[in-house]
Amino acid sequence: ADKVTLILDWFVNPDHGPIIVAQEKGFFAAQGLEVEIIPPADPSDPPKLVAAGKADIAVSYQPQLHLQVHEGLGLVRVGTLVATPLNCLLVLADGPVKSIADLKGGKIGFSVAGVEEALLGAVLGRHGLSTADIELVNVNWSLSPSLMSGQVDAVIGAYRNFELNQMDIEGVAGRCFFIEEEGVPAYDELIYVARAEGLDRELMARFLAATELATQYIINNPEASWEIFKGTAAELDDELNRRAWIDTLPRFALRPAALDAGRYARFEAFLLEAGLIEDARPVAEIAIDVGAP
Amino acid sequence: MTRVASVAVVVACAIAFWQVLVWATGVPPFILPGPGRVATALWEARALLAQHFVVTAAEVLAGIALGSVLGALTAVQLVAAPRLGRAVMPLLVFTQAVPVFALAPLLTLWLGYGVWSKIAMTLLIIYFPVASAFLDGLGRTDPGLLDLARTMGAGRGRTLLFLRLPAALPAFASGLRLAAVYAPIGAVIGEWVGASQGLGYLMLLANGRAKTDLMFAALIVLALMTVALHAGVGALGRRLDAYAAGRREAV
Amino acid sequence: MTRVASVAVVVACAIAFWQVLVWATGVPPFILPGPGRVATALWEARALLAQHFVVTAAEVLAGIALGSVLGALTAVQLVAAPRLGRAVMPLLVFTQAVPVFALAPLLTLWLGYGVWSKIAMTLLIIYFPVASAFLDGLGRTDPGLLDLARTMGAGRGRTLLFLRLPAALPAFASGLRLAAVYAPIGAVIGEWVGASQGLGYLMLLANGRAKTDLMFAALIVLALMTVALHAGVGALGRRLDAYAAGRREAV
Amino acid sequence: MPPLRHGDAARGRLLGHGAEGRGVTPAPGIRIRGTLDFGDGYRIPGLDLDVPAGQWTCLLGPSGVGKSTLLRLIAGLDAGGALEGEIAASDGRALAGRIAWMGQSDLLAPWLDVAGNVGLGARLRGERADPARIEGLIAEVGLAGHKAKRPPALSGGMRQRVALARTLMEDRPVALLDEPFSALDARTRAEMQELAFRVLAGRTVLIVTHDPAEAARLGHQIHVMTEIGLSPFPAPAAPPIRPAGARETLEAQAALLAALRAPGAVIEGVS
Amino acid sequence: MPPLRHGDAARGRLLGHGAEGRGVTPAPGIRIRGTLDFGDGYRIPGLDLDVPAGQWTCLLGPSGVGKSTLLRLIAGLDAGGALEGEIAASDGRALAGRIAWMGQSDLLAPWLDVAGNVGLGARLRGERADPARIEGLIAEVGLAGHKAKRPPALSGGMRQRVALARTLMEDRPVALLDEPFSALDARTRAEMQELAFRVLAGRTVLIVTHDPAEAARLGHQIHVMTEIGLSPFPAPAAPPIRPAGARETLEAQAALLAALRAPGAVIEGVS
Ligand SMILES: Nc1ncnc2c1ncn2[C@@H]1O[C@H](COP(=O)(O)OP(=O)(O)OP(=O)(O)O)[C@@H](O)[C@H]1O
Ligand SMILES: Nc1ncnc2c1ncn2[C@@H]1O[C@H](COP(=O)(O)OP(=O)(O)OP(=O)(O)O)[C@@H](O)[C@H]1O
Ligand SMILES: [Mg+2]
Ligand SMILES: [Mg+2]
Repeated sequence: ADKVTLILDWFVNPDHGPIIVAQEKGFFAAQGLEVEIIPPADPSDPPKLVAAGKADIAVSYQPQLHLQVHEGLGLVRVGTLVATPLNCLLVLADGPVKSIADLKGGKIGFSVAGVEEALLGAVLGRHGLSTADIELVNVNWSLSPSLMSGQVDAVIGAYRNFELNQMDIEGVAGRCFFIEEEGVPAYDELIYVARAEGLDRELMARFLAATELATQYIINNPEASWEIFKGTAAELDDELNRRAWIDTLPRFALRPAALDAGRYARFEAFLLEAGLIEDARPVAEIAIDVGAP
Repeated sequence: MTRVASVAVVVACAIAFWQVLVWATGVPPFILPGPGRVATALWEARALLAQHFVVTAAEVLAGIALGSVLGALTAVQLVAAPRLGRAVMPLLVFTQAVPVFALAPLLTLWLGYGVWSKIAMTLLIIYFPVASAFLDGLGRTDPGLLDLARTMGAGRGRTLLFLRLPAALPAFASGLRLAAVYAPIGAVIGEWVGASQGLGYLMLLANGRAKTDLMFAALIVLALMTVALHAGVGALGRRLDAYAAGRREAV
Repeated sequence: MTRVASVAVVVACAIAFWQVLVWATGVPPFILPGPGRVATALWEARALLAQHFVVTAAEVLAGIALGSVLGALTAVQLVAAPRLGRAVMPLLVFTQAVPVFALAPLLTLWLGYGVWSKIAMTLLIIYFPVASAFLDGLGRTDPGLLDLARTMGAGRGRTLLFLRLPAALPAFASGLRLAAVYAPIGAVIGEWVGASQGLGYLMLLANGRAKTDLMFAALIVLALMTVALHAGVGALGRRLDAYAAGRREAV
Repeated sequence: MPPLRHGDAARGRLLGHGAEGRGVTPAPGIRIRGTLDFGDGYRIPGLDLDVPAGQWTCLLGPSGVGKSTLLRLIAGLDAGGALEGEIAASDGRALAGRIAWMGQSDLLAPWLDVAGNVGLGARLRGERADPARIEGLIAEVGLAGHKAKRPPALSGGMRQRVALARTLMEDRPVALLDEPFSALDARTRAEMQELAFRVLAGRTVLIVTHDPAEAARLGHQIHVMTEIGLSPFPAPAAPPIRPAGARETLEAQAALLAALRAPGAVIEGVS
Repeated sequence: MPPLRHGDAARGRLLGHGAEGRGVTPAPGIRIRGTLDFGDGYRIPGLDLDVPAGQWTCLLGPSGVGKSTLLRLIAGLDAGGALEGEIAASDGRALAGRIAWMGQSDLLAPWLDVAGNVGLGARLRGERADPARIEGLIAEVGLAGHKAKRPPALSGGMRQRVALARTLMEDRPVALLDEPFSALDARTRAEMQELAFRVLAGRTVLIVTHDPAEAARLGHQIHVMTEIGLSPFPAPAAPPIRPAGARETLEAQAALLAALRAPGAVIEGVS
C-alpha cells in the first residue's frame, strides 16, 4: 500500500467526516492507500508542512490557499472537502445587532488571521460601512465565548455548523449572517491541498475516490456513519458533535475531485480588489482537477 | 500532620472562593464552570483523563530530565569560559524570546508529530530558568574559597567542579523548582503544536467544543501533576540546600 | 570594548549559522526565512514594526513593574507567615499550571481587550519566577545573623525587613532576570488572547497571511527588546549583588 | 585626608552609660545545672556553674570542649548540644530578652556599614538608637575613621571590634562574650577589655577566653571546662579590672597557664 | 562510642614529611620593598622586609595596620591595599605556586567533611592526596574522632585546626600563616605550634600573630608593623622552637609585650 500523510486543519471534528469514515470503512485501504491522519492545533501550520514536504495532503481553506500561493508556498488544491462557505458573521440572536449596519463603531472578533479583513470589507461595504468603521480584535482562543460574554459585538470566522450549535447548547441563541449572501463570492471552505511540484495525480485520484465513496456512505447512512465517527475516539461522542454532524452532512462535496475553475478565478479577483494580493494568478496555479487528462 | 491539615484548609478555602466567585460574578459556565460541574466531569471522564495523563506525564519527565541536564551543562560551560559566556548570554536570551508558535512548524518539520516534539518543547521551556539560576549561583561562590583555590594552584575546571558547583547547588535547586512548574506547561504547548493524545490535546479539544467542564477537569489533573512535581523537586532541593550548607552527612 | 566586540562576533556567528542552517537543511522560506529576507522585511516594515513595538513595550514595562512588586510582596508575605506560606505554596504552583488559553476568556471578560489584559498576562507570567526566587533567597539568610537577631529581641517582621530582605536581594535579582526574559512573551501571549495592536498581534496576522518574513521581523524586534531588558535588569542585579555583599557604598 | 587610624582615635571620652546611668534592671545571676549532651556519645555530666550577679566570670578550656555550646544554650539558641537540666536566672524570671550575646564569629551584616551594624539591635527592635552613643562607641573601639566602611573592607580585628561595639550597645543586664578579643593585638586588646569592663559595670558577664592573662585580669571568677566537667580556678584577690602588669595578676596568669597546659592539675578538683 | 576528643587523639606519631623527606624545592627568601597604599589616603611608605629563607618570621602589629593585606599581596591575591614596589623571591623565580596561604578566617567548604577539607588542595590540583598523610595530619591536629564532621558541626578552634591541617598538607616551600592559632586554648596552641614548626621545618614561614609569647617562641625574626612602617624586634638568641617556659623566651615575650603596649618604644628604630 502507498503511504499517505494527511494533516487535518485542526483536531478531528465532524467536518472531517468523509476522511474518518473512509479510514474506518477501509475505503482508503481498498484504494491501496495507508493513510496516517495527524491533527494539529494551529490551522496555519498544515499547508506549510505540506509545502515543505513533511506531509502529502493538508486540509486547508480556499481563501488561505490564494494567499499562500502568492507567498510562494507551491501548493495546489487537489480536491474539495466542504464545498460551501461555513464561515459566517455571528451575532447574538437577541442582541442589539439586528442588521449588519448596526455594527458601526462595534468590535468584531476573529480567530484565524488572514482574509477576515477582506471578507468583512465586502460584507460591510454592502451596508455602507467599511473596516474603518469597526474595530477588529483577534480573539484567538475564544470565538464564541467572547461573543456570548459580550466582549465583542460579532465574530467572523465562526462556523455555522458549530458555533451556532455550541451557543444553543449553552443557552445563548446566535444568528448567522451568511457571508456568501452578503457579497462575498462563494468558495470552498475546506479543501485538500498538496505540493504542486512532483504531484502524483494518480495517487490523489485514488485518495479522492475513497473520500467520495465515504461521502456517499455518509449521505446514505447518516446514523450509521455517526456511530462510526464517534466510535473512533471517546472524546468525540458528545451532543455538539452529534448536532454538528447533522448540519454538516449536506455541505460535504459530493464530487471531491471536481473543480469549479470559475469559483477560484472569482475569488482571486475578489482578493485582488481587496488589495490582499498584487496580481491575479491563473487558476491552474491554484487549483487543479487531478482527473483531467 | 498539621502541614497536611493546613494544606487541606487552604485547598478548601480555594474551592469555596472559586464557588463564591462563580456565584457572585455570575460568570457563565462556558467561561468558568463551578467546582461541582468540574468534579462531575473529573469523575465521569476519569478513564479518558488517566489515559491522556500518562502520555503527558511521560513527556514532562523526559523533558525535565533533559532540560535540567542541558541547562546545568550550559551554565557550567558559560562559567568555564566566561568571556564566551558573556558574549553568548544575549544570544541565549534572544532564543528564549522566540514564541513557541514561530518554532512549532520547525519543530514538527524536524521532529515530527511524535513524542519528541513535545519533549523538545518542554526542554526549551525549562532550559533557560535552570541555566539562568544555576549560572547566578555559580557566580556567587564565597570569594575567600576562590582565593584559597588560587593559592593552591587549582585549575579553572577543578575550581568549578569542586568549589563553585557544590556551592551553587541551592541555586540549581531554585532553577529546578521553576522547571518543575513550567515543564507541564511546556508539554501542553508541545501538544498544541500537533498531537492526538495528552492532556494538552484534550484541553484544546474540549475548549474548541465548549466542553469547558472537561477542559477544566483536564486542567486540574495537569495542575495536580505540577504540584506533585514541585513538591518532589522541592524535597530534592532541600537535600541539595542541606548538602551545600554542610547540614547533612549525605545527599 | 572587547565585550562589545565579542558580542558582535557571537551575533555574527549566529547569523552565519542561521544562514548556513537555511542553506544546508533546505528549509523553505515560509517555515524559516533566511537572514537576508528577514532583514529586508525589517527595513520595509520599519514603520509598522515601530508602531506595534511601542504598544508591546509599554505593556511589558507595566507588567514587569507590577509583576515584580507583587511577586516580591508575595514572597515576603509567605516568609512573614511561614505556616500559611507552606500551605499556600501548592496553591500558587497550582495556579501557575493553568495554561493561558483557559484563562483567556476570563481575562477578557474581566479586563476587556484593552491594554489591561496584556499587562495582567505579563504579570501572571513573571509573578511566579520572581516570587519563587525571592522566596528561596529569603529562606537562605545566614543562620548566625538570625541567631543574633533572636538574642536581640527582634520581631519577625523587622528581622525580615532588616536582615532577610537585604540578604535575599541577589536572589531577587535572579528572579528579575528571569522576569525580564519572560515579560515580553507574556505580553505577546496577552496579545494573542485578544488584541488589535502590538507585536504579538502583528506576528499572528503575518503568520495567518503566510508572510513568514514579516513574522520573523516582528520576532526579532521582540527578541531585541528582551535582550535589552535583560541587560538592563542585569545591571540592576549586579548593583543589588554588590550591595548585599557590601562591595559598594550605595545602591 | 587620611582616616583616623589606631592610636589617633578619640578614645578618652567617657560615655555616660555606666550600669547605674541607664534604666537597666538589676543584673541577675545565672545558675546552670545538668548534663551537656552532644548527641554523638560525648556528654559532660554533672555540669554545675553559678555565674554570680554583677560579676565577670571567665570560662577557659580546650578547643571543642563545649564552651560556645554552653553560651548558646544560655542565650536560648540552637546549639551543637543540649542541656538536660536547667538554666535559670537567680531572680526567678526568664532570661530571654535580658542577654546580650557576642558570638565567636563576628556575624556582621555585609550590607551595613560600621555604624549600621553597631546600631542593628535597636533597629531590629524598632527602637531609635541614640546616634551619639553609636558614634561614641565606634570611637571608643577605635573605628571613628571607618564608620562608613562595610565589613568586607575591614580587617579581622576591626570586624571583631564592630561586633564588640554592637554588643555593648545592647543595654542588657547579662552579657555572654565568646572569645571577644581573640583577634586583637595586645594593646587594643587591653583597651577593649577596659572599655568592656567599664561599659558592662554592674552586669553579669560570662566570657569565654583562651587567654589566661585575660582571665587573670578580668575574672571575679575563673572556671576551667574540660571533657569531664567544670572546675573553679582561684582568681586573684584584687578586684578586677586588674592592672595587666601587676604581680598578683601575672602570678595567677602563670598558674592558670600551667594548669591549662597540664590538664590533670585542673581536673583534680572535679572528678 | 564516644568519639576521640582533645587529649586522647593519637598525637605523638611523627609524620614522614620533614622538609628534606619530600621533593620540595629549596625554600626561597622573600624580599618586600615599596609603599603599601590602601587607596583611602592611608599609606605605609618605605616598607622594607626581608623574610629569610628557611626561617620563621613573625609579624605583629595593631589591628587594621595592614598585616593581612601584606600576606595576601605576597600570596598574589587581591587585597585591601596595593604595593607600589616589588615582592620577589631570593632565587629570582616567581613566587606563584610555591606558597601555602592560611587566611585569617578558616575558609572551609561547608559541604566537605574534615578529611575532604584537609585534602582539598590536592583535589583542586588533580593530584592524588595521600590518604594516610591526611589521616595523620587530622590526628595530629587532634581531630581524629571528627574526621567525618562537616564544618558547621565543629567548634571555632576545631575549624581553625582543620584550616591548619589543610595548609600543612600543601607541601610548599613558603608558608604564610595569618593568625593561625588565634582560636586555640593554650595547650592546643602550644601543640599546634610544635606541629607546624616540625612540618614546616626548612620552609620559609611568615606568620602574623597577636601573641608576643608565640612570636618569642617561634620567631627567627620578629617584626612589628605600625602605621609608619616595619621595625625589627630582637628575637631570643636560642633557636626556635623555644620552650614556652624558658627564661629567655619569657623575657623576650615581656619586652615585646611592653613594646607593643607602648608603640613609641618600637617605632624609634624606624622614623
Ligand atoms: N577588601 C578591602 N577593601 C578595602 N579596604 C580594606 C580591605 N581589606 C582591608 N582593608 C583595609 O585595609 C587596612 C588593613 O587591613 P588588614 O586586614 O590588612 O589589617 P590587619 O593588620 O590584618 O588587621 P587585623 O590584625 O585586625 O587582622 C584596614 O584599614 C582595612 O580597613
Ligand atoms: N552545630 C553543631 N552540630 C553538631 N555538633 C556541634 C555543633 N556545634 C558544635 N558541635 C560540637 O560540639 C562540641 C563543642 O563545640 P563548641 O563550639 O561548644 O566548642 P568550644 O568549647 O567553643 O571550642 P572552641 O574553643 O574551639 O571554640 C564540638 O565537639 C563540636 O564538634
Ligand atoms: Mg567556641
Ligand atoms: Mg588581619
